[in-house]
This record gives sequence, structure tokens and C-alpha cells, in this order.
Amino acid sequence: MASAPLIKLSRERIDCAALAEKIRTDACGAVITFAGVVRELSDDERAVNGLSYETYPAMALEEMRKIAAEAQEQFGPCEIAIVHRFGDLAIGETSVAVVVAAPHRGPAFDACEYAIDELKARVEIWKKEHYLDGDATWRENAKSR
Amino acid sequence: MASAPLIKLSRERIDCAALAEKIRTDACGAVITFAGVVRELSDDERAVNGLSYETYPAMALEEMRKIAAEAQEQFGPCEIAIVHRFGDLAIGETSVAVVVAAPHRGPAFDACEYAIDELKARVEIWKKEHYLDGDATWRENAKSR
Amino acid sequence: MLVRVLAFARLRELLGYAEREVELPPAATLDDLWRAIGTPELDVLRGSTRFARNGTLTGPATRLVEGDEVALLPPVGGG
Amino acid sequence: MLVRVLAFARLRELLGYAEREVELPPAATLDDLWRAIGTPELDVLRGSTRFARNGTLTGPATRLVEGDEVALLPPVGGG
Repeated sequence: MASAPLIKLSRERIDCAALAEKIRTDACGAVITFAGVVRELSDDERAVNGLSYETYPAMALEEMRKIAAEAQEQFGPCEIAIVHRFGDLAIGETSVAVVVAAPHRGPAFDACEYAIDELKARVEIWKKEHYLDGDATWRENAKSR
Repeated sequence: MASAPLIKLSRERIDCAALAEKIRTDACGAVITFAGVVRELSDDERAVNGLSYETYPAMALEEMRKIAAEAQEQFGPCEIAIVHRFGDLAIGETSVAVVVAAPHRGPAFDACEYAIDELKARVEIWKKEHYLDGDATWRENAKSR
Repeated sequence: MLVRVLAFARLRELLGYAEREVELPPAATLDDLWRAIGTPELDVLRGSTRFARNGTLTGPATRLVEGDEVALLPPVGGG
Repeated sequence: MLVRVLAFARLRELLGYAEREVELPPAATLDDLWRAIGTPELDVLRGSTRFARNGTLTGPATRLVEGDEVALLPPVGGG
């Protein structure tokens, strides 16, 4: 149990089902998938046309690996995948996926939520919101869930 | 926001990605999927060959609908799918899926975990574990996560 | 009067049927039904068995009427 | 000495480059680097900018050496 986490930055679309199938083992009774998806409205309710993500790959990948290791340390042995998109995304596309497979669901939920919370707080990824009115802003993460 | 929940008992395999795509709207920034999967070991560590699930469909579907409505009531507007298999399942197959799509991840995680906890406690579904040694037992749910 | 009994999971296996019509005296209760269909093996499961009448959980003192559908429900195990 | 500067997101746009070599006096600090490349628009972002030297976060008093890679990191927005 507990293989090396699957950590990736991807220009291509994220296939959550494929990630789940890849990390799952027959010891896992629970597979939790978090997909962050591009919404039609920004947090301040502006109509969004799309997002672009930029990363510092060396630091981002290292921090994602750390977060996965912390989740395994805190919540017990589990399989983890963390994949984040970069480049341009349209509404409805998945920007980030965190998949956790574990023997039981409690620790899997906890590990999944921990990983996405920490990713949003710590990983060197930046998001530019492009609005329907032609405007655009670099948007930093709020502390909210 | 918040269409009628997608509630189903299914003899066929569950396609979590299709459920997520079906319930998601462009107002949703978070899609959480819980998949319960048949493990190779029972809770008391016996080698499992497969499971069979039996349901009382009328009561089970009604209770699943109630649980989805409670989750929407408690955690705010969200899209929910709850699908449970019946019949014979092999190791690695998904026995139950709870998918929640919502504007933000916090309430989506909470609603997803609430729904699976309540399903396991309240819905008229029974599980028979078939062991590699040929033995079999009807197994009731423990209170654990 | 006739009521329809549905039995599930372990109870279905012990009774040997999933569904059966049972003849009861008028105004019989769920308790009376249990005695009518019971076996010694079944009785040890009485404490963990819940009853539903026409799809709604109800207590053992509930009086039945002709045509009721009574479900015998073991502890659940879904998920 | 020469160091390589990487700029991301809003900082990249304000500076007009993603990557550049900068000539600094020996023993220069990150503070010195900031002054060397700075503009008035950049200065309002100083408080929210973090620095990494060769892939590791570090403070503005850190002394640089020839060949260092310095990243200028705005507040993150992933997820």
C-alpha cells in the first residue's frame, strides 16, 4: 500500500477516471476525487470567459509532492494523485484534480481535502481570469473553502 | 442551481465520470466524487471473492432521495447523484457512487461525506460477502468512517 | 385477511422465500405476523429486525389490514 | 556577477519578461536585485512578493552568488 504519489502539471485535459483507475489498488475501499472546475462567475460575480494558469514547474511539483507526503503521513497509507493544468482553460474544464484511494473513506476524505487546501495555499501556480467584457486580472486565492 | 438529485439503483456498472458530467453546471467550481469499491479483504481481514447486494427498491430510493434533500438543505444548493449497485460485484468494482457538484468545495465535501455516511446507516441495502474459502456472510455496517 | 410479506437478505434465506402471502386473523399485529411465520432460527434475529408496512417503518404493535405489504428488514449493509 | 531572474504572472507582465540575466555587484542581496530591476509599478507589489533562490524560498537579505536563479513569486492562485 501507498505507492509514490502521481504528481503532474499538464497542458492537456485531466481525465479523473483514468487517474482513479491508475492509483487504485484492490486494498482500497474508497476513492475520493476532487475536481476543481472553471466556473462561469468569478468570486466577485463577474462573467468569466476563461482562465489561464501559469506555474513555476520545479517549485510547484516539489510542493505538490510534499503535500502528498504530508497527507499520507497525517491520514495513513493511501494512494494519491495531484494534477494541475496550465495554459488556457474554458468554462467547465477541470483545472485541478486530487484523487485519493484508501482502505476506508474517512482518511481518504481527510487526505483529499487537506491536499486541495494546501495546494491552493502553497503551490506556485497563478491564475488569470479573463472576463467576458475583455478585462483580465491575476487572481490570488482567498482563504475560504 | 440545484436540480432534482439523480438517484438510482443499478444492476450495471457505475460510470462516475458520466455522473459528474451529467449533474455539473457551469455554476459549479467543485465536483467531489466518492466511489465505494469492493476490497480484497473484509473488515475482519478475510480474503474476499466478491460481494452481492440486495435492496428493497421502493424504500431504498425514497431514503436516498431524502438524504440528498437533507444534504442540499444543510450544505446549500448543490447538484447530487447517488447511485448504488445491486447484484453480484467483483473486487475492484464500484458498489456506490456519491457525486456532489457545487460552487465551492467546502460544502461539496461536506454534502458528499454526509450522503455516504447516511446511506450506510439508513438505506435498505444489504451486502453479502463471499470469501475465497467458499464461505459467505451477510455483513451489516459498522459505525466507522 | 391476507397480507404480503417481503423478506430480505439473511431473513429471506432463513425463511426460504423473498415474498409470500400470509393468512392472518382480522386486526392482527406485526407481532402476530412474526409468530405466524416464525422459526427458532428466526427468533434470535427478532431484536435486530425492523418492520415496514407499505414502505414505512413501523413498530411491532401496529395493526395490519387486508392487502398490507410488510417488509422484514435486517440491519443494513449498503455502501 | 550574473544571476538569472524568473518572473511570474503579474510580475512577469509588469517587468515585460519571464526570464532575464541581470548583472549585479559581487555579494549583492535580493534587496539589491529588486532595486536593480525595479520600477515604480513594481514597488507597490514588493510586500506581497516572495523570493526563491535556486528553487527555495528565502528572505530579501540573502546574498546571491554568480549563476543563481532567482524567482519573483506573486501570491499564488492555483486550484
